[in-house]
Amino acid sequence: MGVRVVLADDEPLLRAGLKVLLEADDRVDVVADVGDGQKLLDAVERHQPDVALIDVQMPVLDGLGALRVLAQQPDPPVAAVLTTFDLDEYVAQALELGAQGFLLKDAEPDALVRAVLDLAAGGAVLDPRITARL
Amino acid sequence: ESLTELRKARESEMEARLDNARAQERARIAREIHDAVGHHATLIAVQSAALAATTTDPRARAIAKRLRELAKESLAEMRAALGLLNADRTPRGLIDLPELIDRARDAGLSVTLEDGTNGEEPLPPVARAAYRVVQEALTNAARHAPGAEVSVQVNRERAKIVVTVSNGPSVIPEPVDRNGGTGLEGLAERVHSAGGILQSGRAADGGFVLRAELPANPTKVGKEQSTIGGGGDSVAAS
Amino acid sequence: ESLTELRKARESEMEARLDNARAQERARIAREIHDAVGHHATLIAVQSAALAATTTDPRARAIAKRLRELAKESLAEMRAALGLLNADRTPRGLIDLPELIDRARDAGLSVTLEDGTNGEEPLPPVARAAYRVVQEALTNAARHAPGAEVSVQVNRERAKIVVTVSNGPSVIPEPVDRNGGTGLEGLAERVHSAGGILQSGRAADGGFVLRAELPANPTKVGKEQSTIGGGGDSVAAS
Ligand SMILES: Nc1ncnc2c1ncn2[C@@H]1O[C@H](COP(=O)(O)OP(=O)(O)OP(=O)(O)O)[C@@H](O)[C@H]1O
Ligand SMILES: Nc1ncnc2c1ncn2[C@@H]1O[C@H](COP(=O)(O)OP(=O)(O)OP(=O)(O)O)[C@@H](O)[C@H]1O
Ligand SMILES: [K+]
Ligand SMILES: [Mg+2]
Ligand SMILES: [Mg+2]
Ligand SMILES: [Mg+2]
Repeated sequence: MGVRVVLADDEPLLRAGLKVLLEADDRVDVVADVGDGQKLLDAVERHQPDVALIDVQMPVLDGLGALRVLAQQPDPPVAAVLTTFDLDEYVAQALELGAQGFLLKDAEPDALVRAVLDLAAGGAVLDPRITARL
Repeated sequence: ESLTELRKARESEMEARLDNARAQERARIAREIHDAVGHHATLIAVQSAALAATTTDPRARAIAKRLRELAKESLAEMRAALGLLNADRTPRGLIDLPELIDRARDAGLSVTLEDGTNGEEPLPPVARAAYRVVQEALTNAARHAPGAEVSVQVNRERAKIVVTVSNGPSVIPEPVDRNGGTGLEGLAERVHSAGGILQSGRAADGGFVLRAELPANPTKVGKEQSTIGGGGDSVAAS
Repeated sequence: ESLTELRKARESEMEARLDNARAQERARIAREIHDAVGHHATLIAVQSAALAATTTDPRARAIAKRLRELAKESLAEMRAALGLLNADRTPRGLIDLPELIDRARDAGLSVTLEDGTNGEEPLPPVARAAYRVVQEALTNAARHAPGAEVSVQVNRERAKIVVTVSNGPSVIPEPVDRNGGTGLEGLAERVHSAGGILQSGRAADGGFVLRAELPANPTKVGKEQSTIGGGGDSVAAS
């Protein structure tokens, strides 16, 4: 069994696409994909994933809000934030809230897989296009 | 001397404040349109990657990869415009025309290129303007004259670079005119600020012609321009 | 005196140049986004239509159709975003409060402003909500408490921005209560959706108080971050 991932993004097409890309690799299992932060918290409780990939802008509870809750849990999954644009304030805030990674949604498939594996192994992951600026 | 120095100091402070105002405006817009503008391009990038990874049809896979490249490039350009990432390779010029045209061909356009510039690249603002002229013309041809033959010509005429893109009449009945977007308007501004002029219009045969005359040796014009416009404006003109 | 005037003139010239720099930056971004999205989305639309028409893989066909829809939608989305960018910049945040208050003064209101935020602008939804709070409060004061002194305070309290607008009792007999319009109600919704709360009510002295608590949000974090980042990313620093 591979690294267990929960995926949260309010755009179903995007979730479906990312899921296909991640599942194509044997070392990754997407155990749940959900459309808002509250459902993410539910899915985390139910599935106890290793890694959570979390969109910033979502209804009900947004990504930063979900991170905030996860940070207070005893044994949370390693979390990384997914975005379209790398706005500084989101990167900074997500990292401050305990996110271990920050990924652009158009990252290459192998980079996505590698990011998930690295996160599960305890590493921090920033899209190189973002790291370049920090 | 100290007066001159004072003036210089004041000018450079002014420059700094103008730069800062521009930077703040970029940041504000970036926040404002955050996911909105990149949303569809992101979806296309992810979906086409998924398609490429799963389809059994090798031709579909090849096209899906191209679609992904287009979507990613469009995201990269948006990010660069918003000042968000290292502006990778956004400064574009005549040297990038063959690639631009190849991609249009991949998409099914029928395009020819004649480049009479001997590979001499004008300064960046002019080169970029020339690139954008061809880009918008190809976009317009694909959209407003589907199926038509497109010819791109770049020539040096004394102190000018002349870019002409023409297409014949559409072989497919012209789709309803959505009475004009902003493409040619924005392009005209861009060409002007690079020191050139833009003309466009229907051709006698029912086709369309877009023609830009740009200064081949833009250093002088660029400088004049920026004196008139006030120092910091040369950036905005790029 | 003439020195003061000179300074004033210089300041207003500076303001004008800053405004101009911002406007040019908006226009530049609008053009770049037009070109980036317009061109790529058009090619994607054309190519995915071709793919849908020719592939032997039924799943690929379905996805190709969706990609085409996405590409077309992204053009529409882009137009909407450009409309926003090209529109005259609508008042958006704390930075616009002095102007709003000046206009109220011009209209005869007696208003004071205390701004304790050090010019730190919260994110757009919060900034806009704060602006609207003051705007509605001034309108209400003018309408329901003519002649009263109005005080506007904006303060940062830890993670919150607190906007308080209060007015004393009307010096003119209060006009008949039209038992409530919808201004405060709509405002409360706006404040909620920006993550805050709105309170309003009569003050002990017969005046009126409107108070909004809004999340101060991550701007500050962004600033710290960008100081670390430094480098060429002036945007980050804003
Ligand atoms: N190659 C062409 N063939 C036929 N008509 C054209 C061609 N190029 C432009 N036009 C006409 O000129 C109009 C203005 O073009 P412009 O590029 O400014 O806007 P657009 O392409 O409709 O929208 P936008 O560029 O803002 O996405 C078009 O709407 C179309 O009617
Ligand atoms: N500054 C004020 N001084 C005295 N009364 C006020 C003040 N602000 C609001 N009120 C009272 O609260 C009521 C509700 O205010 P609200 O802004 O919701 O409606 P409105 O101003 O009457 O109409 P509108 O829908 O145009 O805003 C007012 O009708 C008025 O009685
Ligand atoms: K798998
Ligand atoms: Mg989202
Ligand atoms: Mg156009
Ligand atoms: Mg009112």
